Amino acid sequence: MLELKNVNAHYGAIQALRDVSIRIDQGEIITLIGANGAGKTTTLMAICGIVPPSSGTITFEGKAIQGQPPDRIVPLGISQVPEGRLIFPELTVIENLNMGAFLRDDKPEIKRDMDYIFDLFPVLAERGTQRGGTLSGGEQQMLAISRALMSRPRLLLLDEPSLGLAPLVIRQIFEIIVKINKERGTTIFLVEQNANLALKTAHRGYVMEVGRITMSDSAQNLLADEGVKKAYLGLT
Amino acid sequence: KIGVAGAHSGDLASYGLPAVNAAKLVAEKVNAQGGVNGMMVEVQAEDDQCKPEMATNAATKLVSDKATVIIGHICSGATKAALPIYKAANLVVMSPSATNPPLTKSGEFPNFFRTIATDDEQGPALAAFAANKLNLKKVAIIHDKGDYGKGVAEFCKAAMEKAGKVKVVLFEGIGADQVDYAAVIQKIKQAGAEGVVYGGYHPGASKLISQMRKKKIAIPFLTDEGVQGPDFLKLAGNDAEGAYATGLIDVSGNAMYKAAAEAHQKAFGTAETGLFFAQAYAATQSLLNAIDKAKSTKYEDIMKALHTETADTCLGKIKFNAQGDAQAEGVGFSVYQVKNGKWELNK
Amino acid sequence: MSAKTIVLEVKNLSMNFGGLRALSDVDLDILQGEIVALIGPNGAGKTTCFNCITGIYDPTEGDILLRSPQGKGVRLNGLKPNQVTELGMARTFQNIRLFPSMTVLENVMLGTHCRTKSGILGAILRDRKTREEEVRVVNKSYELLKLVGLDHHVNDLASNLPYGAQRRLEIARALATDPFLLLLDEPAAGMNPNETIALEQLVMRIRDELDMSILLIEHDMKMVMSISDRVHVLEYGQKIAEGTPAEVGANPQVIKAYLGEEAVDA
Amino acid sequence: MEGFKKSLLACIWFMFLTFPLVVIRVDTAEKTVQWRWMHMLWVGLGAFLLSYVWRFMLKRKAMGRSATNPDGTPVVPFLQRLSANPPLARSIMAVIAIGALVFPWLFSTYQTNIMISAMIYIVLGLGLNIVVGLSGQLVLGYAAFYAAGAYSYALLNHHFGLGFWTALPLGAGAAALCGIILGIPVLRLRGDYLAIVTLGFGEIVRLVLENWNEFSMGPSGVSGISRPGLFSVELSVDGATTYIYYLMIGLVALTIFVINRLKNSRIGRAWLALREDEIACVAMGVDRMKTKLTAFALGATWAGMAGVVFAAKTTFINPASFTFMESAMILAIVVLGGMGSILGVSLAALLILLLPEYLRAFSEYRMLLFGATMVLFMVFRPQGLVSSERQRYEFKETKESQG
Amino acid sequence: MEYFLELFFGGLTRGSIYALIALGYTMVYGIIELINFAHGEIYMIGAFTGLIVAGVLTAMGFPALAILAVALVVAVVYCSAYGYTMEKIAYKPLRGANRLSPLISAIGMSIFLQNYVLLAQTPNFLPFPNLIGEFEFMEDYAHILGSANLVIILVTAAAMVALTLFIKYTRMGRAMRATAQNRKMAMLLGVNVDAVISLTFIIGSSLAAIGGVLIACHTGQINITIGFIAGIKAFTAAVLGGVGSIPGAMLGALVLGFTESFATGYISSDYEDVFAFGLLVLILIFRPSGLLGKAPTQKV
Ligand SMILES: Nc1ncnc2c1ncn2[C@@H]1O[C@H](COP(=O)(O)OP(=O)(O)OP(=O)(O)O)[C@@H](O)[C@H]1O
Ligand SMILES: Nc1ncnc2c1ncn2[C@@H]1O[C@H](COP(=O)(O)OP(=O)(O)OP(=O)(O)O)[C@@H](O)[C@H]1O
Ligand SMILES: [Mg+2]
Ligand SMILES: [Mg+2]
Repeated sequence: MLELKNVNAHYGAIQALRDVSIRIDQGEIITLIGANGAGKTTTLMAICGIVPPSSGTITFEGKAIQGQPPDRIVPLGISQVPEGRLIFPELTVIENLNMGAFLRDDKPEIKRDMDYIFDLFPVLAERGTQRGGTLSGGEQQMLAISRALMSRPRLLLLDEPSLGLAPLVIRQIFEIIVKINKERGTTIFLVEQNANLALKTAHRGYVMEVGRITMSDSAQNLLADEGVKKAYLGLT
Repeated sequence: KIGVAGAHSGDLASYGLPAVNAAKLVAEKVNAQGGVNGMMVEVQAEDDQCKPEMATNAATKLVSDKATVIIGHICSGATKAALPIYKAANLVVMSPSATNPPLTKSGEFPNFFRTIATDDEQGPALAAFAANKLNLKKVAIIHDKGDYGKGVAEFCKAAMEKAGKVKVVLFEGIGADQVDYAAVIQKIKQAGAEGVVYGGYHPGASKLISQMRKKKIAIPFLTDEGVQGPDFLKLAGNDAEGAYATGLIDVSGNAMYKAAAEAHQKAFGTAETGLFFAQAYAATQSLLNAIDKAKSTKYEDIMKALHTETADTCLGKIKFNAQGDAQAEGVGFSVYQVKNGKWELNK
Repeated sequence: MSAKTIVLEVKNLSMNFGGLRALSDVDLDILQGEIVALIGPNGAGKTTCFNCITGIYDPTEGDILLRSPQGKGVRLNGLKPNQVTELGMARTFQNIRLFPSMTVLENVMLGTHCRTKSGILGAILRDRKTREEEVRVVNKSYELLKLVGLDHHVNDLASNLPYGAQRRLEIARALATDPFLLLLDEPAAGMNPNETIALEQLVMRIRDELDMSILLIEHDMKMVMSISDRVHVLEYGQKIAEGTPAEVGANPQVIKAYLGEEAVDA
Repeated sequence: MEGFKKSLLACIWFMFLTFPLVVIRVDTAEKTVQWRWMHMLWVGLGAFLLSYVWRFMLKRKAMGRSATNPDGTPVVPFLQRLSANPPLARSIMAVIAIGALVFPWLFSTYQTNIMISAMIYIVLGLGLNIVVGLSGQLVLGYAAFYAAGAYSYALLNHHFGLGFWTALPLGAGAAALCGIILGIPVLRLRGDYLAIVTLGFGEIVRLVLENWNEFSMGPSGVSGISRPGLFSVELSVDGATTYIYYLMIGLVALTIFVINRLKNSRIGRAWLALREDEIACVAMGVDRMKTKLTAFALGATWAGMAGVVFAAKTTFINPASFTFMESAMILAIVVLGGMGSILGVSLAALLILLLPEYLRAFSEYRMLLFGATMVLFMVFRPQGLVSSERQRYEFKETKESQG
Repeated sequence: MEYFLELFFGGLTRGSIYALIALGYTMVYGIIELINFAHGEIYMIGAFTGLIVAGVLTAMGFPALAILAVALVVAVVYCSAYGYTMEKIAYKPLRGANRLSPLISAIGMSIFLQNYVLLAQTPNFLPFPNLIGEFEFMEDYAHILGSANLVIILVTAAAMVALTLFIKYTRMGRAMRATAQNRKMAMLLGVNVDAVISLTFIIGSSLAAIGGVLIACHTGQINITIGFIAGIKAFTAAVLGGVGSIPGAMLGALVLGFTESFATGYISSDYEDVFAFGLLVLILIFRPSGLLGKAPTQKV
């Protein structure tokens, strides 16, 4: 479904991605783990066209999308929950959600998705008219995920969704990720620090170090891998 | 070598450029006749945009470049800033347009001369006209808050108060760049003024008179020489009809002026000579005349010649009084009125 | 460290935002040398509680009392954040707030601002007192950077640090204000389990070596359970439990509201 | 080929864009219309060629970001390298200093005069740099402080015959007072709200000076201000100019010295931190009010001193010298120079002041070129001439080896 | 009472004039946080374009109303084009740069445009024909309110309502608000941010064009410097009302207009601008985000 081949990306003089190749198949949950500053966020931004790759190809459903502006890529069915949530602070929760459905026209369906989301995250229904900027950290993360779901993506990119969330909510969110994947068949690309949980949820995983993919395997194998254990799982 | 300083760029360029043209024309003419005392006349123009700090730069530049005499500056403020530099360098300066009275009257700058009448003659002229010709009892005096306009307005007010025939019921400044004068016009009406005296330049004057006429206020409108010109007629259109203004004495009948205008037509393709052209022309003529008579380019000699000799210029025969103000039939003010879209001398 | 004094005492703290009651009647106390954790679901009011204590928000009701180990007590209500800091309390932020285009060392040096005095004249003349003070500040800052393990980055811009390092820099900056009470808002967020363990050790060292009391907001239960002496639990702005980590972890209300059923092993 | 198409497009677009203004000229009173088709041709040609240059420059800018030397290290711009290389910098500085000292003897009074103006702008730029560049408060009414200084001297001199040297500290003080008066109420404001309030303040000061005749002599200004005397010796214009020139060199040196020291001091760090993140800064124990006010007062002080010198130099001042455009130009100096960088601001002041002066050759086109230069400069070098560098703590290395 | 009414309508006219320009200011500010100092220049170009159209059509003998219509359309087209081009040249390359860089670029652009018109046309004041004839039903009230004023007031009100509706209820309007708050996220949601910003400049410039033509009809003269002072006043109005807020710009402009009018009427016009700016300072001290501006929500 999505394939990155030898992608390189730069921030000015800094090279953030080096020959990154990743393949994601329809219906999979793929996770990308790696230390701080490894280039995970950059990978997601390169897919969405915010940080255009300096070389390499990215294909989505057989179409080359590298070098295209985000407003061409996103409508293909890609949606991202960005790092730092990027809630619209002055818009209310409902308006934020509506922005998620920016590219859609089907009012009744949007309404249904909205209800679906309020079902998933009842807090958001409660805070419907509160301005996004005043939500607590966890509430904002839920809003960000919900906003991404509002566009009914076929590929959902999640950048550290567990960041700053209560344990209960983290589990909820991972349950929801699996649920969306199962119920809607949404393909999911998950970037996480919480490698343990991520690998338990995902089908396959990639490990990234300083801009390079250093490992790729099934999630179980990675979980069992000594190197991974030592570097990312904190088990000694 | 003649230095010509004034506003040659920016929004006031139309005041300064005619002086450059005038100086060039005179120079050409004189050079064609063999120059002054055998020397060819050269014109060097320096821009000051009417800004004091630019004026000092222009002045030091002219001094450094060894100009013999200076025509300029155009604006009074710029002139004030530049004069000390010329004085220190012993240069004779003659302005065709700086009308601020203290420039000559303070006696501070013996090296300064001008071929134009001063503001303090204009205000009283307006006051007298309002009292004696128009028989107004109450007037509103409005000015544009500028150096020139406010000066005229204040002299007019002083003259009215001194004569006691006219009461000044309103004395206010309005921004010339303001979009709308409704409030001040209501105030004029409220004050019961029978006439309005405006001190300032043509853009403000035309806006004010147009908006007054639109509000159906038909009282007489008197204004100054900064307004009296074709631009006011253009800008105010029909609303200008009937407005009075003091203006420089008309010299278009003067033979020398006619010749100058012809030369202008030849050189620049239009007979519209522009503001202060005649004054600048005459200034150049009198300076060259003085040099010619003094047979020297030394400061003291030129000074002496200016004070003693009489020059024949396009403003008539010019002599300078002790303060440096020109005395000539063509220097002074008369009152004009707009009739059928033209300024006509009001006799 | 016997006969522990209470360094911070919060009584009946309430905070309203318009109609929203983010905190209601919260009581909180910290003893000298303790690590106390403040946990609770998202939006429970933990950060708001920090903001009230540190003077960024002015609480609607309640009293906040700060008592230095020397025993001087001050009521904090209505004080400005810089005054609170001067009294000996420092904090970090949930969303990292460094001075991005200043260097790492300068970030820490800024922390010493309220403990130094040199003024404009001193800065211009650079008299001996100013110079000595400057050297002291630089040395102290460097020591703190060594403590948090950033001594190789002194001249880097703060914005160029990796995320985890930025969090540690925030801690160093807070320490530079010479506090006796340190408030940490989710210091482990965005860190992987390995880094979190290192952070736990750092916090313990700070407590032990610098003789400090610490109030900690954290969602990483492993960390909370392993380092805190006591835990307070907030939900919907109200305190629902308080006790040792073990007690709180077993409290059914806390499990329901916050931890979830299989919490402890996660 | 691609480039050609783009340029052609640009050419057509600009011909369309400029069509009414450049081609047609009307006279509504005379009801005449004048068509100037030739102009269109020139515009088209110009746009065609310039669009090549434009794209080339943009490409260079994009390349410049990732420019690396063959050995992989990033290319360091010359000016930055200069500041990283003290011996070289010192020798260049020495050359500049000597050049500056002998300048009045080599060039005419006119040139010296211009250099004085340029140096006044250096001082103004550096002063505003304290407020804008270091403490991050956008001030658009800086000319008001400048005016405060200039008028202090002018009026004190006019009414009480006070001399230059007495007036210098008084003018600086008056300006600083203005800074504090403005500073107190606007402390609560941030960013652009602050900018507009300071703009308003600047206009108020100018308008009051313009209208309050009894106090400031209104629009006609104050004339006959004495030049500074040297030990009560009356100097000729040339002499006074040279004297003021050296005085300005001293003032510039003082300014640079002081700001350099402040920049890396406790106060300077507090300013920077305040600029970066106010909340964090306050939470770290910095008193916002005091810190901001010192920045305002200090910035204003320098404007005041520059104002006094300005009044002494021109011997005539009127409110027209202190308009918003003046404030905008000083701000432009700060930004063009690279905020916070002393070297950059000084260079930019020279550029802004000397450019129009030496563009005189282009007469009527010079302000057009000046505006265009400002835009292009920002587009291709948004960080300014010299991007400000942070102090590196060199003695760290020795510490590390010790410990 | 009559005097009060007269001053009131004077203030209303002035306020509407400021509002028409302030709307464009506030929109651009709202979206890219740029004080677009060149906005006043666009307004000036609008007036000049209007004058040129009027000149050409008058020479061809068209009736006034037709001329006004054509002049408005052409001015809108050209000002939009200028606004669009200006953004592409002077601001777009600066996205992501220091916030002050575009500000300086804007000041440069303002100087450039002013001198461009000076060279292409003239530095002199030019008369602007009054294209809005006197309405007959207004005849009796002409001393209070001219028909040009009435048109300006109505157009301004209409523009404000239309803009508010546009921003609130259309997709493009939502995209604008989103872009204003977080450009990156807007991109991630599929908003074509470049197009949104261009559109903002186009709308703002169109309003300035309309303002330029209508206000020139009222004042009867134009010159290259009219943009500058109008721009400063309009920006003051926008900030007074809360920059970025559309009703705020309108309210701020009216407050400013009334202040100036009443200050002139009851005190003195010598200090009218001092009153205007003084009011600005006062209001901002007590309401730091302007009359209708929202305090930025800052969660720590
Ligand atoms: N806007 C930027 N400008 C310059 N460098 C950047 C920028 N954003 C990221 N980088 C650098 O690119 C590298 C990769 O960063 P990235 O954010 O992709 O890492 P990450 O894996 O997502 O880390 P984290 O776990 O902290 O989110 C880092 O070295 C970072 O410093
Ligand atoms: N400035 C504010 N204005 C309005 N509401 C606010 C403000 N700050 C916080 N709130 C509200 O107060 C409640 C508590 O927020 P707070 O940030 O304290 O939660 P928290 O416990 O820190 O959550 P998290 O763990 O997710 O960070 C939330 O519902 C939030 O929406
Ligand atoms: Mg990341
Ligand atoms: Mg929180």
